[in-house]
Amino acid sequence: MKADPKGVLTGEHYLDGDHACAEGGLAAGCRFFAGYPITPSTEVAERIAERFPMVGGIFIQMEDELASMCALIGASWAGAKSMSVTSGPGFSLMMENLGLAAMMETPCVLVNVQRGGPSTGLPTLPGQADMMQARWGSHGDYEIIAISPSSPQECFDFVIDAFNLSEQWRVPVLVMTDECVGHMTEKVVIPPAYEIEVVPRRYTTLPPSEYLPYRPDPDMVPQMIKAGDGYRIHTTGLTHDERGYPVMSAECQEQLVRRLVEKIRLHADQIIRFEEDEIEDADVVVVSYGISSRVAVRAIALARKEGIKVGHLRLIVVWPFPEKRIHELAKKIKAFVVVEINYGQMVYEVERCAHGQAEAILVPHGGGWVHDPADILEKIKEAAR
Amino acid sequence: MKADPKGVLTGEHYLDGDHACAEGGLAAGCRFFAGYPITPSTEVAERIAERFPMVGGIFIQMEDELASMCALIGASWAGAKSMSVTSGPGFSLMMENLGLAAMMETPCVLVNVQRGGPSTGLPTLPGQADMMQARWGSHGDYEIIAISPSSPQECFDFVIDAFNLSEQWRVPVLVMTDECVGHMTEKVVIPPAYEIEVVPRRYTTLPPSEYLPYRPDPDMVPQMIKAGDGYRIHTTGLTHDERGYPVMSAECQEQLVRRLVEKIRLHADQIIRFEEDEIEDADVVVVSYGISSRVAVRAIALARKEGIKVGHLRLIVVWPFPEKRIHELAKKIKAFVVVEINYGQMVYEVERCAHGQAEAILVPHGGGWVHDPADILEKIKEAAR
Amino acid sequence: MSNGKPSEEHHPMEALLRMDRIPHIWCSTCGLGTSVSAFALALEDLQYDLDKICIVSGIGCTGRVAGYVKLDSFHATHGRAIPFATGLKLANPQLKVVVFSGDGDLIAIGGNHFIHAARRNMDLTVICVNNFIYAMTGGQVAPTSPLGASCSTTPYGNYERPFNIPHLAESCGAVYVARWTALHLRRTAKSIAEAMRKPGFSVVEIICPCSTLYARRNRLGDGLELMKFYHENSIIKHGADPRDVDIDFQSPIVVGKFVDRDRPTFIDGYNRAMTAKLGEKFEPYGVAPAEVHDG
Amino acid sequence: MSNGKPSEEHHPMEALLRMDRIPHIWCSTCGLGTSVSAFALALEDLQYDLDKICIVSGIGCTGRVAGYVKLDSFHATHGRAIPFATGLKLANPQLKVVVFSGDGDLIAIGGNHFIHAARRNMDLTVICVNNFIYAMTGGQVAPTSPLGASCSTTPYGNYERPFNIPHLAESCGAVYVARWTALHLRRTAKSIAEAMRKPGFSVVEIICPCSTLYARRNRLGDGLELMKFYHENSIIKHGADPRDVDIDFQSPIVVGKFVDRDRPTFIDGYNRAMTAKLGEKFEPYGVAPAEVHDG
Amino acid sequence: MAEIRVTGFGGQGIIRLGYIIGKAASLYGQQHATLTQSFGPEARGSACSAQVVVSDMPVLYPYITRPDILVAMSQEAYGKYIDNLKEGGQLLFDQDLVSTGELPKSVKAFSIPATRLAEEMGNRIIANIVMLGFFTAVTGLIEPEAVRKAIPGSVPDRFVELNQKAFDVGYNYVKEGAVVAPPEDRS
Amino acid sequence: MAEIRVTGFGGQGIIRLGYIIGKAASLYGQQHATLTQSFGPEARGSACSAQVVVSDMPVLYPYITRPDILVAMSQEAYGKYIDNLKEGGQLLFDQDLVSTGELPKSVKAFSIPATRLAEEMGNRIIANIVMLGFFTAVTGLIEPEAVRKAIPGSVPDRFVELNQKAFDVGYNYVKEGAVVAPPEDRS
Amino acid sequence: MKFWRTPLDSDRVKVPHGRIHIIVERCKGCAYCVEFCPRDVLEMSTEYNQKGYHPPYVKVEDDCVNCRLCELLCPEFAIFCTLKEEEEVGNKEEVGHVESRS
Amino acid sequence: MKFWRTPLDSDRVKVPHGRIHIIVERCKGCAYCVEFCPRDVLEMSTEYNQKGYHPPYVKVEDDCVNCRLCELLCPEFAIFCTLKEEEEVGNKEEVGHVESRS
Ligand SMILES: Cc1ncc(C[n+]2csc(CCOP(=O)(O)OP(=O)(O)O)c2C)c(N)n1
Ligand SMILES: Cc1ncc(C[n+]2csc(CCOP(=O)(O)OP(=O)(O)O)c2C)c(N)n1
Ligand code: SF4
Ligand code: SF4
Ligand code: SF4
Ligand code: SF4
Ligand code: SF4
Ligand code: SF4
Ligand SMILES: [Mg+2]
Ligand SMILES: [Mg+2]
Repeated sequence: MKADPKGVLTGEHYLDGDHACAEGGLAAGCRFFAGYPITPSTEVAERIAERFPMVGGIFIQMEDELASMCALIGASWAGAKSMSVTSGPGFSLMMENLGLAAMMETPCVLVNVQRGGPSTGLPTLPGQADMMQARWGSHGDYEIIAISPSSPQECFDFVIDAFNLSEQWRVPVLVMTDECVGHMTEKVVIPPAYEIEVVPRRYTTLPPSEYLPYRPDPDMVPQMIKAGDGYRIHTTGLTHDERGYPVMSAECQEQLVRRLVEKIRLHADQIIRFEEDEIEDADVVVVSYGISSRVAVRAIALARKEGIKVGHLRLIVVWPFPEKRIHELAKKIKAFVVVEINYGQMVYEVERCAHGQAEAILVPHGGGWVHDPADILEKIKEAAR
Repeated sequence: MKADPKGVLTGEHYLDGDHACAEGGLAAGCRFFAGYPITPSTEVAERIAERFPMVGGIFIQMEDELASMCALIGASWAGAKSMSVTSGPGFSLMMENLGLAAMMETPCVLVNVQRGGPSTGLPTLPGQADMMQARWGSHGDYEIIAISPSSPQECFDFVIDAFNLSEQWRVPVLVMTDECVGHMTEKVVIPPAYEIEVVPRRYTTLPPSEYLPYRPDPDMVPQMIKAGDGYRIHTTGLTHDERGYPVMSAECQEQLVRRLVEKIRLHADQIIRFEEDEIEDADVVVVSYGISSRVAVRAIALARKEGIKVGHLRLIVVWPFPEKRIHELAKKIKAFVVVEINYGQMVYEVERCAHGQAEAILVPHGGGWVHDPADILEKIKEAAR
Repeated sequence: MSNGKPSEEHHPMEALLRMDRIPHIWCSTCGLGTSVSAFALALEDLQYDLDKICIVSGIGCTGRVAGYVKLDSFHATHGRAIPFATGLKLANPQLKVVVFSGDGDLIAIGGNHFIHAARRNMDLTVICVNNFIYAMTGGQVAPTSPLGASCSTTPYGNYERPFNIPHLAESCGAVYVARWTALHLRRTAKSIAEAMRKPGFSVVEIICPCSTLYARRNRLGDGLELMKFYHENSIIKHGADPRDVDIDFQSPIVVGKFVDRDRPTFIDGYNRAMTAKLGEKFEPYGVAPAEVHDG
Repeated sequence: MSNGKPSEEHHPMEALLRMDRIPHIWCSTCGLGTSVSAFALALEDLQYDLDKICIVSGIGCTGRVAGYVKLDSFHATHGRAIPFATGLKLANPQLKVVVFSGDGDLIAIGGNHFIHAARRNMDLTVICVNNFIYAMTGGQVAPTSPLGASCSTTPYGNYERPFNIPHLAESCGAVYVARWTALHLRRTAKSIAEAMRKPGFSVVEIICPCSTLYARRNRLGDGLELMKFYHENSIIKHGADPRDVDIDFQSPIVVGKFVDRDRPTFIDGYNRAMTAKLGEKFEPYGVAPAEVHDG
Repeated sequence: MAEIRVTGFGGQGIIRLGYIIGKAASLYGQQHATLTQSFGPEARGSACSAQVVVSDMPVLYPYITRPDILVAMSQEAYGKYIDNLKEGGQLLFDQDLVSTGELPKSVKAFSIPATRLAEEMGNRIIANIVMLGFFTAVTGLIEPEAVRKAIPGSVPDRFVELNQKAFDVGYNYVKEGAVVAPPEDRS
Repeated sequence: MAEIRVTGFGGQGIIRLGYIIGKAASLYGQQHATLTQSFGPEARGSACSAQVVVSDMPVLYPYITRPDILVAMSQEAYGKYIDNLKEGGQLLFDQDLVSTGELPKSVKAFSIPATRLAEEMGNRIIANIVMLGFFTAVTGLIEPEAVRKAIPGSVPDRFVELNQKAFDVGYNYVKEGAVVAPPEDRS
Repeated sequence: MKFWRTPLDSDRVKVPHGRIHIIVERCKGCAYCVEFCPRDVLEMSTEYNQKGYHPPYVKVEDDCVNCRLCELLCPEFAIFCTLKEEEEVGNKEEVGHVESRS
Repeated sequence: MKFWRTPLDSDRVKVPHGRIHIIVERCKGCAYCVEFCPRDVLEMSTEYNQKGYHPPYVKVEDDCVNCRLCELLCPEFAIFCTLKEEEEVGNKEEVGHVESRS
């Protein structure tokens, strides 16, 4: 399906990442936005508030992030493509209801413009330390999808992708960007609506009498309805059967939660995206995402100049994690150098998936700024030795 | 230092895990409790509410879990040993302020009686799927300590340990139990107060003029004061220097957050505890914690009967994770079999630390009940092959 | 039914209930089932298209209502029924959205959403079953428990002054506020219908016996006795000042319709403001039949 | 100071401020510094032992107050100053605990804590600086922004009815409620002192110019003009019914002391209830000098 | 080692029954006893079950596989659990609430109108303690004195006396008639 | 490729200055331009800085190491960043707000009383656009027409005209006097 | 999709008579129906249903005026009333009558 | 630990005179002090301080009655007043007087 031209601001713009996220949402058909201000993500909400009245969307600034996340879910069930944006502290507050979205299999998109943490931390400065939280932040087992843009153009593009993944797999999709990208301004090209592919909601074609809200299609994802269409469905955060009814048993739990987990894990290959560069001859592979990938390229260029055979694996979809690819590479190379603005998050995944066949070396950074390429170079050299 | 006899209910009791947690808190000197009811953890709060008036403690049922977690931190800064209890959904709501506790280096204890998740899940039934959340649930980089009891007696003992670790390292300590243990009743022996070792708060001996609230001792932990003692300190969730003052820079972030992380990581050996059984000749090691360890023993006994050389590593302190020990074992054995009531959490750590030198096989369980020992046995056999 | 007899053979509630989930989980003599009947009666009165009515609950014994009612029904997280309902309503203003939940859910953990939705005059009808306790979790004190009430977390009696829900609702901006006991079944139904007809944030409080926990702990007899006690101990005062309708163990429970006033709803306010500012560029929201956002 | 001159050489606020953090981060013509001076004046009046006074802020421009005041001072998370303060107060009832924070912090995200602390009559003094906006994050609409106010998230004007903070406080149970503009400096100070003397939950609202965001967006001139405007546009009505003190762009701002009444505090209530029930077994809490819980 | 399952529905005091058995064994009976429980989301009325493992050795694995003793206080519970009873195991049930139909071979069944007896004593709530007395007498697993000691502290203080009486009613009910179908008659 | 740093304190419109430069280069000047920014927690008054990398190739690494051009609108910012200016780089500064003292060798310095000129135009808020005009004239990096085009949409609509004027004031200010100390005079 | 029954036409049926249907196994014996019936039509049975509750039975059906109060108050949706003229047979599987058991 | 000064003994000092201290570099030029001084003692300078603000200077110090209003209102804690009799010299490092600059 193609995008509704109403929301698509076709043309060339000079936008920061935050504003580009807003435009991505608009282009993807987002018409419901609930949020609560927080630096450095607020500009997304501000642009939405300005643009929505003209495209028939509805923006509401809620009383807090808990309410925002919950409103997204309600709106999605009423048929809207819904989105919110936040940063660290607000992200933490959304965790409970992120779990609800996962449990109810509600499509929605949440952008996290990461800043320095923990706690209030460095509100105006960058960090990439909510990556594991994105995966594990709510209680219980569930899976989400997370995608990490590294430029305003990608903010635009990936928010559309996020909506599409969200509709396709009926999971909340997280756009894990960072203050650097959010506040970096570059040219953003918005194509005409007819060039923007949009995944429609998986509305059921069954009549109410035959429809079961949680009976999965062969791809493990159930079909959806929207409130008001006469299906009279029930949905709950409790463990539920295919009817959506609570069933308090280990059996029902096994059926439901295993599916929630496996619909993503078993289709990881369809979901995962990454970019590789100069991998073929590499002894060392730098793994990075978001702003860090743009810093890493500088270090890689320096290292190549010094004759080190180093390649680059940039994560685009960060969750699910590209286990297989890391394992394959591990067999061929000496070491991974993981560049992220934290004291070790995705590096644990790299280490795990390398299975001891290649080292995983972190270039740590506490946040507040990006790496000095020289520090990355240092580790690349160490890794190549 | 020895426990204050006032709170110690010396004698033999027939208690469930929840009540034993409450008695552990009382014995450890907990005199402030803020909480919000949630199944299956509420009994801890109920017992505290009943017992506190007699021992000079103060109990408050807050309006939600956010408030509870925050009140703990305030109370701790006023000099009280403070504690709360919750389960999955409430745990998620506490994540933001768990980060504040970590950032302010506030000693406090939080018990999570795990139930089936995600979302509202299975309120009355067990799960062990908040384990990764315990480690990663708040935004930004930080470290906590988590400890996992598997019987009412351990609930009592480990809550005391939790308070002690919390005072020693000035971190929030999580007691990660589960509905099975929380609602299992057994004899609990409460020793006399003089036999209970209690770590006192690290109050500074420096005069206010010389005291800096975030200047670390050689063990990386700063000394504390309590409100009202004339030190006129400032503490904040923002990135702060040794004075406790906000400093918005990558340098300050590096100094502070690296220390928060390293005070635990570099002292992991002092903190980590586990129990091993029949490890010497083992080809396969079962890794487990909480209720699952008691289910695992049955499977291990069955396997040993069949002649399989299988040992048991029971995690007591689950975070920090015993990386080194797992790696050592990995070199000697064929495989780990990880028994946990989830679709894979601690198993990722086992896999990571095994460095490909031993397989890590999960025995998954969605929650709602414990494993069938036969399922574990099956995996042990598979692992031994 | 196998024998194809007319539906009069069945309990008339069967059309509104998910019969495959009945019997429900509520205790014997609990007033919740009765409160659901009052809601049904209101719907009977309203004659709205049931397909366009949504019901949202939070977590609690009352929170289970959404699970039994055969409307589009949503069982949100504890305390979050109102923001969930807000999302539903705003994304499709053609829906009638009813929140049916407990005092703890709506007023304790959900208190902030309650006051802000009232302030914004979000077009929702909130049916708050007040049983003076957190029942589902086993009888802990609630912010509605009367002074002195014995609860599992106030074993020596509650010492916190409770909220007066009508007063809280009114002072935050609700346009319609009524209170009844569960036994005032037809009056409750009438109030629910009025509330649902009224655009804006409306609140109907139902004082309801929790027989298993509240009644038993406080030696108030069984559910039947408590049901009767609430009813007999109540006096109807329509238009009473909500400030004066506190509830305690001693004095009578004032019931009636306390507030019925007009204020622009959130969407009204939005449409007015945007139209004034943007004129032609703006197409009023939610006025046309629901836009389908599936693009 | 190097030359050992008497302290009169220094700004007298230096004794109460963390001078190593001055200049503060607030904008030119922001009224926050002035509000801090009013607080200082109140402390001067009270003559309490400053070592026993704690100040807690949430996050926001106002939330930075705790960082500048040289008391035991706590900078909690956004919205959570009140529960943090509750912990401090309950764990050591000898402390005087003041919450100094912004309208967004206290009334938006922190609204639930505000109403519940008022209900419980937690012994805290809340100084709420109302600048009608979320300033720290760049000028988004707040639940206090007047109808029509231009904010970054209401670029076409605010369409949500704002809270009237004194009314909210009063209806939830606060025992002392006053409102002043920042320019009513001595009156503000007097109210703060009265509030701090009063056991229980007391609220002092300070209407304060945010020059950079609110004033500029709404073309209200610079901070000086806005400061004067608020002051000149205000009328003092002690004892005014809090229902009648809504704020909008048009009508005058009613200021004064609105509520001053007595109710048992949380700890009073607790002590009474426990003493009645447990008698000898119970030792009243917080009556003796603070117990030190370091066992 | 003995594995006991006590079942009925919420509100019958099933867990408390199990609790007193375990406490008696564990604190006053020189044995080890682990009580586990399972219950539904309902405050009352849903199937609920308490399991007690009583053993001379510390109990590691706390769950029961095939109980030696099944106490059934509702039809639903009976239906759900009877097949799981061990060969030669004992079944105790409330005869007004459970109709066994034809019993599996080898089950030693003992019945008592516990609820009715309790109602006769003025409060059906103590049916569980009537059953406790009956259990103590029938199984002989724990000394009656140990069980009696375990009652105070396990029920509200003001009901201790009533509960002691209920215990006696159940304990003394044991007579030939209680045994519905001793296996030897069946084989 | 040119690396530009614009600095001052919050409230001076530093970021907007950088934004218009980047936008002009990127949308109207056939170049690639990445703008990054850093600012403190203050709404106003704290040191703030905008960096623009202008290049013929897509900009991968978006940060600057040693800027070719430094625009300084406060003393603090000047002090912080001057040493980092590239050999032979250009310094543009507001002469009322920055006193350079003795300048490092090889710096090409150009000064303008931007704030005062803006105040003379009735609003100090447009000092940044005065500086923009000056920047355009002095550096010659971007066509003045491209820059002029970039102003609408970058400032509130009602101020576009005023800003265009401010641009002209800065652009036309360039005269011999602007060059404080051309390096050739110093070497 | 409407669930309500057509309203009674009270002009034609002067004194309506109701037939009471009790869904015995759904009843939890709360006695609301018995207590609040304005015509004292019902009484609690001494029998237990499978859940162990005493359900009501119809004492004198002739006195029932079909006011539906029992139906509306019953928290278990276990009792309802139909107009005698309109409907006389119940669904034997689901809808029992306690009196026929005792 | 108290921070306040001993209250003025207003009986003895009939017409108090104040000496104004302006901490120029701390000032953000809001003009509150100038605007609200009841005696019109102050005026804004045309100079900039290092932050680029125009601080006030003392026009006629003799008119100052030491009411402290400027001190209390100044949001920057950048101006204060001492009793002339008690204190005449300022701390030159931190406390400048704008008039001496102009
Ligand atoms: C975040 C969270 N905290 C706590 C709970 C546990 N919980 C479930 S229901 C409930 C209270 C319900 O009280 P109320 O809303 O009055 O409903 P009632 O059961 O009395 O009808 C609580 C605390 C939860 N599910 N989620
Ligand atoms: C959980 C969370 N959400 C959002 C924020 C971002 N935030 C910081 S301050 C603030 C608003 C402050 O408004 P107010 O309390 O009125 O203070 P002001 O700045 O106006 O003085 C917000 C939304 C945050 N820090 N934490
Ligand atoms: S516990 Fe109380 S509120 Fe819940 S179902 Fe039982 S009687 Fe009703
Ligand atoms: S943004 Fe507003 S509230 Fe914040 S410091 Fe500036 S003027 Fe004050
Ligand atoms: S319908 Fe009315 S009269 Fe008939 S049994 Fe029911 S309550 Fe009684
Ligand atoms: S009201 Fe319903 S549940 Fe209660 S006794 Fe009557 S039929 Fe049974
Ligand atoms: S002390 Fe009073 S009179 Fe003197 S300058 Fe200040 S405001 Fe004016
Ligand atoms: S009040 Fe203070 S900041 Fe304002 S002009 Fe006067 S001295 Fe400067
Ligand atoms: Mg309730
Ligand atoms: Mg504000």
